[in-house]
Amino acid sequence: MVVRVQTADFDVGAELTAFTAGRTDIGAVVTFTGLVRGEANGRELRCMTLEHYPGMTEAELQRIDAEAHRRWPLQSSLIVHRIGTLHPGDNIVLVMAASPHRLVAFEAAAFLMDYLKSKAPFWKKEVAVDGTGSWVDARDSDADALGRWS
Amino acid sequence: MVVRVQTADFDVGAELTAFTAGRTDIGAVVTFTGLVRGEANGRELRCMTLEHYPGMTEAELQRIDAEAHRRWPLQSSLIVHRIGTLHPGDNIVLVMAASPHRLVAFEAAAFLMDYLKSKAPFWKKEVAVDGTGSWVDARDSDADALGRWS
Amino acid sequence: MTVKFLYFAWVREKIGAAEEHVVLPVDVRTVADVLAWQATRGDTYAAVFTAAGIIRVAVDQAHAQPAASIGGAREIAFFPPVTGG
Amino acid sequence: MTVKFLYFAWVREKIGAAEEHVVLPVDVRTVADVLAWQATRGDTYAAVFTAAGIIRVAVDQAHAQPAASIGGAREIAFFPPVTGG
Repeated sequence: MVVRVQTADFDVGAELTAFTAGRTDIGAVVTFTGLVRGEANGRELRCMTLEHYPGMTEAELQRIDAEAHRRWPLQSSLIVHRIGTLHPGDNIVLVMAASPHRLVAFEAAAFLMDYLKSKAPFWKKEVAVDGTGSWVDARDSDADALGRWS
Repeated sequence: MVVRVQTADFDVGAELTAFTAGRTDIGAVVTFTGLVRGEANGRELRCMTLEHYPGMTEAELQRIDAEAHRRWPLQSSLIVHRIGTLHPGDNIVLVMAASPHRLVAFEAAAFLMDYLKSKAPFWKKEVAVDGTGSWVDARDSDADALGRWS
Repeated sequence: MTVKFLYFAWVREKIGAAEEHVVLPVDVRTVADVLAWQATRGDTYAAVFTAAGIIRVAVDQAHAQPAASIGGAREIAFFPPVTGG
Repeated sequence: MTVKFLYFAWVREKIGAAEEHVVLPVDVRTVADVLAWQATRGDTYAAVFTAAGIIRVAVDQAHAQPAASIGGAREIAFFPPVTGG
Protein backbone atom coordinates (compact mmCIF):
# COMPACT_ATOMS: atom_id res chain seq x y z
CA MET A 1 0.00 0.00 0.00
CA VAL A 2 3.11 2.19 0.05
CA VAL A 3 5.20 2.77 -3.07
CA ARG A 4 8.36 4.90 -3.22
CA VAL A 5 11.05 5.73 -5.80
CA GLN A 6 14.19 7.26 -4.31
CA THR A 7 17.92 7.84 -4.82
CA ALA A 8 18.69 7.28 -1.11
CA ASP A 9 19.40 3.85 0.31
CA PHE A 10 16.70 2.14 2.37
CA ASP A 11 17.06 0.60 5.83
CA VAL A 12 15.33 -2.79 5.76
CA GLY A 13 15.20 -3.09 9.56
CA ALA A 14 13.59 0.34 9.96
CA GLU A 15 11.16 -0.33 7.10
CA LEU A 16 10.14 -3.65 8.66
CA THR A 17 9.70 -2.10 12.10
CA ALA A 18 7.44 0.60 10.64
CA PHE A 19 5.64 -2.01 8.55
CA THR A 20 4.47 -4.03 11.55
CA ALA A 21 4.48 -1.29 14.24
CA GLY A 22 1.55 -1.40 16.65
CA ARG A 23 -0.07 -4.34 14.88
CA THR A 24 -0.82 -7.75 16.34
CA ASP A 25 -2.81 -9.14 13.41
CA ILE A 26 0.16 -9.84 11.10
CA GLY A 27 1.48 -13.40 11.23
CA ALA A 28 3.87 -13.44 8.27
CA VAL A 29 6.03 -10.90 6.47
CA VAL A 30 7.97 -11.81 3.34
CA THR A 31 10.68 -9.33 2.40
CA PHE A 32 12.56 -9.30 -0.89
CA THR A 33 15.82 -7.37 -1.22
CA GLY A 34 17.50 -6.96 -4.61
CA LEU A 35 21.19 -6.06 -4.66
CA VAL A 36 23.70 -4.93 -7.31
CA ARG A 37 25.94 -7.84 -8.28
CA GLY A 38 29.61 -7.14 -8.96
CA GLU A 39 29.68 -9.25 -12.08
CA ALA A 40 27.43 -9.32 -15.13
CA ASN A 41 27.83 -11.64 -18.13
CA GLY A 42 31.41 -12.35 -17.13
CA ARG A 43 32.37 -8.66 -16.88
CA GLU A 44 33.35 -7.00 -13.62
CA LEU A 45 31.05 -4.09 -12.81
CA ARG A 46 32.17 -0.64 -11.67
CA CYS A 47 28.66 0.75 -11.21
CA MET A 48 25.15 0.80 -12.59
CA THR A 49 22.81 3.66 -13.45
CA LEU A 50 19.09 3.22 -12.96
CA GLU A 51 16.93 5.42 -15.19
CA HIS A 52 13.16 5.61 -14.79
CA TYR A 53 10.06 7.34 -16.14
CA PRO A 54 8.96 9.84 -13.47
CA GLY A 55 5.22 9.78 -12.99
CA MET A 56 4.60 6.56 -14.86
CA THR A 57 6.88 4.64 -12.49
CA GLU A 58 4.83 5.55 -9.45
CA ALA A 59 1.56 4.98 -11.32
CA GLU A 60 2.69 1.57 -12.55
CA LEU A 61 3.93 0.48 -9.11
CA GLN A 62 0.56 1.55 -7.65
CA ARG A 63 -1.21 -0.54 -10.31
CA ILE A 64 0.98 -3.59 -9.55
CA ASP A 65 0.40 -3.16 -5.81
CA ALA A 66 -3.39 -2.80 -6.28
CA GLU A 67 -3.42 -5.95 -8.40
CA ALA A 68 -1.62 -7.89 -5.63
CA HIS A 69 -4.21 -6.70 -3.10
CA ARG A 70 -6.99 -7.72 -5.50
CA ARG A 71 -5.54 -11.25 -5.77
CA TRP A 72 -4.56 -11.91 -2.15
CA PRO A 73 -5.87 -10.91 1.30
CA LEU A 74 -2.82 -8.79 2.13
CA GLN A 75 -2.68 -6.78 5.33
CA SER A 76 0.09 -4.52 4.10
CA SER A 77 2.61 -4.12 1.29
CA LEU A 78 5.60 -1.97 0.44
CA ILE A 79 7.60 -1.33 -2.72
CA VAL A 80 10.75 0.83 -2.61
CA HIS A 81 12.94 1.15 -5.73
CA ARG A 82 16.16 3.12 -5.99
CA ILE A 83 17.27 5.18 -9.01
CA GLY A 84 20.56 6.86 -9.94
CA THR A 85 24.07 5.44 -9.69
CA LEU A 86 24.54 2.29 -7.62
CA HIS A 87 27.62 0.17 -6.86
CA PRO A 88 28.16 -3.55 -6.34
CA GLY A 89 26.60 -4.65 -3.06
CA ASP A 90 24.17 -1.70 -2.97
CA ASN A 91 20.46 -2.19 -2.42
CA ILE A 92 18.26 -1.74 -5.51
CA VAL A 93 14.76 -2.78 -4.57
CA LEU A 94 12.73 -3.71 -1.49
CA VAL A 95 9.37 -5.46 -1.48
CA MET A 96 7.37 -6.52 1.59
CA ALA A 97 4.07 -8.35 1.87
CA ALA A 98 2.20 -9.11 5.11
CA SER A 99 -0.65 -11.50 5.78
CA PRO A 100 -1.97 -13.66 8.62
CA HIS A 101 -0.45 -16.78 6.99
CA ARG A 102 2.81 -17.36 5.18
CA LEU A 103 1.72 -18.83 1.83
CA VAL A 104 -0.13 -15.65 0.87
CA ALA A 105 2.81 -13.46 1.89
CA PHE A 106 5.26 -15.57 -0.15
CA GLU A 107 3.05 -15.60 -3.24
CA ALA A 108 2.24 -11.90 -3.13
CA ALA A 109 5.90 -10.87 -2.66
CA ALA A 110 6.96 -13.05 -5.60
CA PHE A 111 4.11 -11.62 -7.69
CA LEU A 112 5.10 -8.03 -6.85
CA MET A 113 8.70 -8.70 -7.94
CA ASP A 114 7.69 -10.51 -11.14
CA TYR A 115 5.37 -7.68 -12.17
CA LEU A 116 7.83 -4.99 -11.17
CA LYS A 117 10.53 -6.67 -13.30
CA SER A 118 8.33 -6.77 -16.39
CA LYS A 119 6.10 -3.70 -16.03
CA ALA A 120 7.72 -0.95 -13.98
CA PRO A 121 9.57 1.55 -16.25
CA PHE A 122 13.13 1.24 -14.95
CA TRP A 123 16.20 0.65 -17.12
CA LYS A 124 19.66 -0.40 -15.97
CA LYS A 125 22.88 0.69 -17.63
CA GLU A 126 25.96 -1.19 -16.47
CA VAL A 127 29.41 0.37 -16.48
CA ALA A 128 32.23 -2.18 -16.49
CA VAL A 129 35.55 -1.56 -14.71
CA ASP A 130 37.06 -0.69 -18.12
CA GLY A 131 34.54 2.18 -18.42
CA THR A 132 32.38 0.70 -21.17
CA GLY A 133 28.66 1.11 -20.62
CA SER A 134 25.88 -1.16 -21.82
CA TRP A 135 22.14 -1.24 -21.33
CA VAL A 136 20.92 -4.41 -19.67
CA ASP A 137 18.73 -6.56 -21.93
CA ALA A 138 15.39 -7.82 -20.65
CA ARG A 139 15.59 -11.47 -19.67
CA ASP A 140 13.32 -14.13 -21.13
CA SER A 141 13.15 -15.71 -17.66
CA ASP A 142 11.39 -12.59 -16.37
CA ALA A 143 8.69 -12.88 -19.04
CA ASP A 144 8.40 -16.57 -18.12
CA ALA A 145 8.07 -15.67 -14.43
CA LEU A 146 5.21 -13.31 -15.28
CA GLY A 147 3.42 -16.12 -17.10
CA ARG A 148 3.00 -17.97 -13.79
CA TRP A 149 0.34 -15.48 -12.69
CA SER A 150 -1.94 -15.36 -15.73
CA MET B 1 24.25 -22.20 6.68
CA VAL B 2 23.58 -20.64 10.10
CA VAL B 3 20.96 -22.04 12.47
CA ARG B 4 20.13 -20.61 15.89
CA VAL B 5 17.59 -21.25 18.65
CA GLN B 6 17.31 -18.46 21.19
CA THR B 7 15.07 -16.81 23.78
CA ALA B 8 16.22 -13.30 22.81
CA ASP B 9 14.57 -11.29 20.06
CA PHE B 10 16.36 -10.95 16.72
CA ASP B 11 17.09 -7.74 14.81
CA VAL B 12 16.17 -8.36 11.17
CA GLY B 13 18.11 -5.32 9.90
CA ALA B 14 21.29 -6.37 11.71
CA GLU B 15 20.88 -9.99 10.58
CA LEU B 16 20.43 -8.90 6.96
CA THR B 17 23.44 -6.57 7.12
CA ALA B 18 25.60 -9.38 8.48
CA PHE B 19 24.11 -11.79 5.93
CA THR B 20 25.29 -9.77 2.91
CA ALA B 21 28.29 -7.94 4.45
CA GLY B 22 31.33 -7.67 2.20
CA ARG B 23 29.70 -9.65 -0.60
CA THR B 24 28.98 -8.47 -4.12
CA ASP B 25 27.85 -11.80 -5.56
CA ILE B 26 24.38 -11.86 -3.95
CA GLY B 27 21.58 -10.55 -6.15
CA ALA B 28 18.51 -11.56 -4.18
CA VAL B 29 17.66 -12.10 -0.53
CA VAL B 30 14.26 -13.38 0.57
CA THR B 31 13.50 -12.91 4.26
CA PHE B 32 10.61 -14.49 6.11
CA THR B 33 9.52 -13.13 9.48
CA GLY B 34 6.90 -14.96 11.54
CA LEU B 35 5.10 -13.00 14.27
CA VAL B 36 2.79 -13.84 17.17
CA ARG B 37 -0.79 -12.95 16.26
CA GLY B 38 -3.03 -11.47 18.94
CA GLU B 39 -5.95 -13.71 18.07
CA ALA B 40 -6.21 -17.46 17.58
CA ASN B 41 -9.40 -19.34 16.66
CA GLY B 42 -11.49 -16.40 17.76
CA ARG B 43 -9.82 -16.11 21.18
CA GLU B 44 -7.73 -13.13 22.22
CA LEU B 45 -4.20 -14.17 23.14
CA ARG B 46 -2.32 -13.06 26.24
CA CYS B 47 0.91 -14.87 25.39
CA MET B 48 2.38 -18.00 23.88
CA THR B 49 5.02 -20.44 25.16
CA LEU B 50 7.34 -22.11 22.70
CA GLU B 51 8.77 -25.43 23.87
CA HIS B 52 11.43 -27.30 21.91
CA TYR B 53 13.63 -30.39 21.99
CA PRO B 54 17.16 -29.18 22.75
CA GLY B 55 19.71 -30.95 20.58
CA MET B 56 17.25 -32.39 18.12
CA THR B 57 15.97 -28.92 17.20
CA GLU B 58 19.39 -27.75 16.08
CA ALA B 59 20.10 -31.07 14.34
CA GLU B 60 16.77 -30.98 12.49
CA LEU B 61 17.21 -27.35 11.43
CA GLN B 62 20.67 -28.25 10.12
CA ARG B 63 19.18 -31.15 8.15
CA ILE B 64 16.47 -28.89 6.68
CA ASP B 65 19.07 -26.25 5.78
CA ALA B 66 21.36 -28.84 4.17
CA GLU B 67 18.43 -30.17 2.13
CA ALA B 68 17.68 -26.65 0.83
CA HIS B 69 21.33 -26.25 -0.22
CA ARG B 70 21.19 -29.64 -1.93
CA ARG B 71 18.12 -28.60 -3.94
CA TRP B 72 19.06 -25.00 -4.85
CA PRO B 73 22.29 -23.10 -5.58
CA LEU B 74 22.05 -20.96 -2.45
CA GLN B 75 24.83 -18.55 -1.56
CA SER B 76 23.75 -18.25 2.05
CA SER B 77 20.92 -19.13 4.42
CA LEU B 78 19.85 -18.36 7.97
CA ILE B 79 17.29 -19.83 10.35
CA VAL B 80 16.64 -18.22 13.75
CA HIS B 81 13.81 -19.52 15.94
CA ARG B 82 12.80 -18.16 19.32
CA ILE B 83 11.69 -20.22 22.34
CA GLY B 84 10.13 -19.28 25.67
CA THR B 85 7.27 -16.88 26.33
CA LEU B 86 6.26 -14.53 23.51
CA HIS B 87 3.53 -11.89 23.27
CA PRO B 88 1.32 -10.66 20.42
CA GLY B 89 3.41 -8.76 17.86
CA ASP B 90 6.67 -10.47 18.94
CA ASN B 91 8.97 -12.10 16.42
CA ILE B 92 8.95 -15.93 16.40
CA VAL B 93 11.03 -17.04 13.44
CA LEU B 94 13.39 -15.59 10.86
CA VAL B 95 14.48 -17.30 7.64
CA MET B 96 16.76 -15.84 4.96
CA ALA B 97 17.90 -17.27 1.64
CA ALA B 98 20.34 -15.62 -0.79
CA SER B 99 21.10 -16.41 -4.41
CA PRO B 100 22.17 -14.59 -7.57
CA HIS B 101 18.58 -14.63 -8.88
CA ARG B 102 15.25 -14.15 -7.13
CA LEU B 103 13.31 -17.29 -8.06
CA VAL B 104 15.77 -19.54 -6.24
CA ALA B 105 15.74 -17.31 -3.16
CA PHE B 106 11.92 -17.27 -3.05
CA GLU B 107 11.63 -21.04 -3.47
CA ALA B 108 14.31 -21.89 -0.94
CA ALA B 109 12.90 -19.55 1.73
CA ALA B 110 9.39 -21.02 1.25
CA PHE B 111 10.88 -24.53 1.41
CA LEU B 112 12.78 -23.76 4.63
CA MET B 113 9.59 -22.48 6.27
CA ASP B 114 7.46 -25.42 5.08
CA TYR B 115 9.99 -27.94 6.38
CA LEU B 116 10.54 -26.07 9.62
CA LYS B 117 6.76 -26.01 10.24
CA SER B 118 6.43 -29.76 9.76
CA LYS B 119 9.77 -31.16 10.94
CA ALA B 120 11.46 -28.93 13.52
CA PRO B 121 10.54 -30.02 17.08
CA PHE B 122 8.84 -26.89 18.42
CA TRP B 123 5.45 -26.80 20.13
CA LYS B 124 3.30 -23.76 20.84
CA LYS B 125 1.03 -23.38 23.86
CA GLU B 126 -1.32 -20.43 23.68
CA VAL B 127 -2.58 -18.66 26.80
CA ALA B 128 -5.80 -16.70 26.24
CA VAL B 129 -6.55 -13.45 28.06
CA ASP B 130 -8.81 -15.43 30.42
CA GLY B 131 -5.76 -17.49 31.47
CA THR B 132 -6.73 -20.76 29.81
CA GLY B 133 -3.88 -22.51 28.02
CA SER B 134 -4.11 -24.81 25.03
CA TRP B 135 -1.56 -26.55 22.83
CA VAL B 136 -1.74 -25.51 19.20
CA ASP B 137 -2.83 -28.30 16.86
CA ALA B 138 -0.81 -29.03 13.74
CA ARG B 139 -2.53 -27.64 10.66
CA ASP B 140 -3.42 -29.79 7.66
CA SER B 141 -2.39 -26.88 5.43
CA ASP B 142 1.19 -27.24 6.70
CA ALA B 143 1.27 -30.90 5.67
CA ASP B 144 -0.18 -29.87 2.30
CA ALA B 145 2.50 -27.19 1.93
CA LEU B 146 5.18 -29.82 2.53
CA GLY B 147 3.71 -31.96 -0.24
CA ARG B 148 4.67 -29.29 -2.79
CA TRP B 149 8.34 -30.25 -2.48
CA SER B 150 8.20 -34.03 -2.82
CA MET C 1 -2.60 17.43 -32.66
CA THR C 2 0.54 18.29 -30.68
CA VAL C 3 1.88 15.52 -28.51
CA LYS C 4 4.87 15.26 -26.15
CA PHE C 5 7.19 12.38 -27.05
CA LEU C 6 9.49 10.96 -24.37
CA TYR C 7 12.46 8.64 -24.93
CA PHE C 8 14.20 6.44 -22.37
CA ALA C 9 17.36 4.34 -22.02
CA TRP C 10 19.07 3.42 -25.32
CA VAL C 11 16.15 4.83 -27.33
CA ARG C 12 16.87 8.23 -25.74
CA GLU C 13 20.60 7.87 -26.44
CA LYS C 14 20.11 6.91 -30.10
CA ILE C 15 17.49 9.58 -30.82
CA GLY C 16 19.72 12.09 -29.02
CA ALA C 17 16.87 13.69 -27.07
CA ALA C 18 14.81 12.92 -23.98
CA GLU C 19 11.78 14.87 -25.14
CA GLU C 20 10.17 16.31 -28.30
CA HIS C 21 6.95 18.17 -29.04
CA VAL C 22 5.48 16.79 -32.23
CA VAL C 23 2.53 17.56 -34.49
CA LEU C 24 1.05 14.20 -35.51
CA PRO C 25 -0.58 13.68 -38.93
CA VAL C 26 -4.32 13.11 -38.58
CA ASP C 27 -4.13 9.60 -40.00
CA VAL C 28 -1.83 8.44 -37.17
CA ARG C 29 -4.44 6.91 -34.89
CA THR C 30 -2.92 3.89 -33.10
CA VAL C 31 0.30 2.92 -31.33
CA ALA C 32 1.26 0.88 -34.41
CA ASP C 33 0.64 3.96 -36.59
CA VAL C 34 2.86 6.17 -34.45
CA LEU C 35 5.68 3.59 -34.47
CA ALA C 36 5.46 3.36 -38.29
CA TRP C 37 5.40 7.16 -38.57
CA GLN C 38 8.47 7.52 -36.34
CA ALA C 39 10.40 5.23 -38.74
CA THR C 40 9.75 7.75 -41.57
CA ARG C 41 11.38 10.70 -39.80
CA GLY C 42 14.93 10.24 -41.11
CA ASP C 43 17.80 7.80 -40.77
CA THR C 44 18.20 8.09 -37.00
CA TYR C 45 14.52 7.40 -36.34
CA ALA C 46 14.42 4.69 -38.99
CA ALA C 47 17.34 2.89 -37.32
CA VAL C 48 15.54 2.87 -33.97
CA PHE C 49 11.95 2.26 -35.07
CA THR C 50 12.31 -0.10 -38.02
CA ALA C 51 13.22 -2.97 -35.75
CA ALA C 52 9.54 -3.54 -35.07
CA GLY C 53 8.51 -5.28 -31.88
CA ILE C 54 11.45 -4.07 -29.81
CA ILE C 55 10.24 -0.61 -28.84
CA ARG C 56 7.61 -0.45 -26.12
CA VAL C 57 5.11 2.38 -25.93
CA ALA C 58 3.28 4.08 -23.06
CA VAL C 59 0.38 6.44 -23.76
CA ASP C 60 -0.26 8.99 -21.02
CA GLN C 61 1.93 6.97 -18.63
CA ALA C 62 0.28 3.57 -19.14
CA HIS C 63 1.59 0.63 -21.19
CA ALA C 64 -0.14 0.49 -24.59
CA GLN C 65 -0.36 -2.32 -27.13
CA PRO C 66 0.07 -1.72 -30.92
CA ALA C 67 -3.69 -1.71 -31.58
CA ALA C 68 -4.42 0.86 -28.86
CA SER C 69 -5.76 4.25 -29.91
CA ILE C 70 -3.67 7.37 -29.30
CA GLY C 71 -6.65 9.66 -29.74
CA GLY C 72 -6.42 12.54 -27.28
CA ALA C 73 -3.03 11.46 -25.94
CA ARG C 74 -0.87 14.24 -24.47
CA GLU C 75 2.26 12.17 -23.77
CA ILE C 76 3.63 9.19 -25.67
CA ALA C 77 6.79 7.45 -24.41
CA PHE C 78 9.09 5.10 -26.36
CA PHE C 79 11.49 2.76 -24.59
CA PRO C 80 13.11 -0.68 -24.64
CA PRO C 81 11.71 -3.53 -22.50
CA VAL C 82 12.08 -2.58 -18.85
CA THR C 83 14.92 -3.98 -16.71
CA GLY C 84 14.36 -2.74 -13.16
CA GLY C 85 14.26 -4.77 -9.97
CA MET D 1 18.58 -52.32 27.40
CA THR D 2 18.20 -49.04 29.29
CA VAL D 3 16.90 -46.13 27.25
CA LYS D 4 16.15 -42.50 28.06
CA PHE D 5 12.56 -41.53 27.20
CA LEU D 6 11.73 -37.85 26.64
CA TYR D 7 8.25 -36.31 26.51
CA PHE D 8 7.24 -32.95 25.03
CA ALA D 9 4.26 -30.60 24.94
CA TRP D 10 0.93 -32.17 25.95
CA VAL D 11 2.47 -35.65 26.02
CA ARG D 12 4.84 -34.38 28.74
CA GLU D 13 1.95 -32.76 30.64
CA LYS D 14 -0.26 -35.89 30.50
CA ILE D 15 2.53 -38.32 31.43
CA GLY D 16 3.57 -35.91 34.19
CA ALA D 17 7.28 -36.18 33.46
CA ALA D 18 9.76 -34.75 30.96
CA GLU D 19 12.17 -37.69 31.20
CA GLU D 20 12.32 -41.32 32.27
CA HIS D 21 14.98 -44.02 32.24
CA VAL D 22 13.42 -47.25 31.12
CA VAL D 23 14.51 -50.87 30.70
CA LEU D 24 12.94 -52.11 27.48
CA PRO D 25 11.85 -55.74 27.02
CA VAL D 26 14.04 -57.53 24.47
CA ASP D 27 11.11 -58.11 22.10
CA VAL D 28 10.52 -54.35 21.70
CA ARG D 29 12.46 -53.81 18.49
CA THR D 30 10.72 -51.09 16.44
CA VAL D 31 9.11 -47.71 16.95
CA ALA D 32 5.70 -49.37 16.58
CA ASP D 33 6.70 -51.90 19.29
CA VAL D 34 7.72 -49.18 21.73
CA LEU D 35 4.48 -47.25 21.15
CA ALA D 36 2.47 -50.44 21.80
CA TRP D 37 4.55 -51.21 24.90
CA GLN D 38 4.02 -47.69 26.30
CA ALA D 39 0.24 -48.25 26.08
CA THR D 40 0.60 -51.22 28.46
CA ARG D 41 2.24 -49.24 31.25
CA GLY D 42 -0.95 -48.24 33.13
CA ASP D 43 -3.95 -45.98 32.62
CA THR D 44 -2.03 -42.73 32.13
CA TYR D 45 0.20 -44.21 29.44
CA ALA D 46 -2.71 -46.07 27.86
CA ALA D 47 -4.68 -42.81 27.55
CA VAL D 48 -1.79 -41.12 25.74
CA PHE D 49 -0.50 -43.98 23.61
CA THR D 50 -3.65 -45.85 22.63
CA ALA D 51 -4.69 -43.09 20.26
CA ALA D 52 -2.38 -44.60 17.66
CA GLY D 53 -1.03 -42.39 14.92
CA ILE D 54 -1.07 -39.18 16.94
CA ILE D 55 2.20 -39.53 18.85
CA ARG D 56 5.36 -38.85 16.88
CA VAL D 57 8.67 -40.50 17.76
CA ALA D 58 12.30 -39.46 17.42
CA VAL D 59 15.08 -41.98 17.95
CA ASP D 60 18.41 -40.45 18.99
CA GLN D 61 17.15 -37.01 17.93
CA ALA D 62 15.94 -37.93 14.44
CA HIS D 63 12.34 -38.45 13.29
CA ALA D 64 11.53 -42.19 13.09
CA GLN D 65 8.70 -44.00 11.32
CA PRO D 66 6.76 -46.88 12.98
CA ALA D 67 8.75 -49.56 11.14
CA ALA D 68 12.14 -48.11 12.12
CA SER D 69 14.38 -50.17 14.40
CA ILE D 70 15.20 -48.88 17.88
CA GLY D 71 18.16 -51.25 18.23
CA GLY D 72 20.98 -49.50 20.06
CA ALA D 73 18.96 -46.33 20.68
CA ARG D 74 20.01 -44.27 23.70
CA GLU D 75 17.24 -41.66 23.58
CA ILE D 76 13.64 -42.00 22.39
CA ALA D 77 11.35 -38.97 22.37
CA PHE D 78 7.54 -38.94 22.20
CA PHE D 79 5.63 -35.83 21.16
CA PRO D 80 2.61 -34.47 19.28
CA PRO D 81 2.94 -33.18 15.69
CA VAL D 82 5.21 -30.14 15.75
CA THR D 83 3.78 -26.61 15.59
CA GLY D 84 6.73 -24.21 15.41
CA GLY D 85 7.33 -21.45 12.92
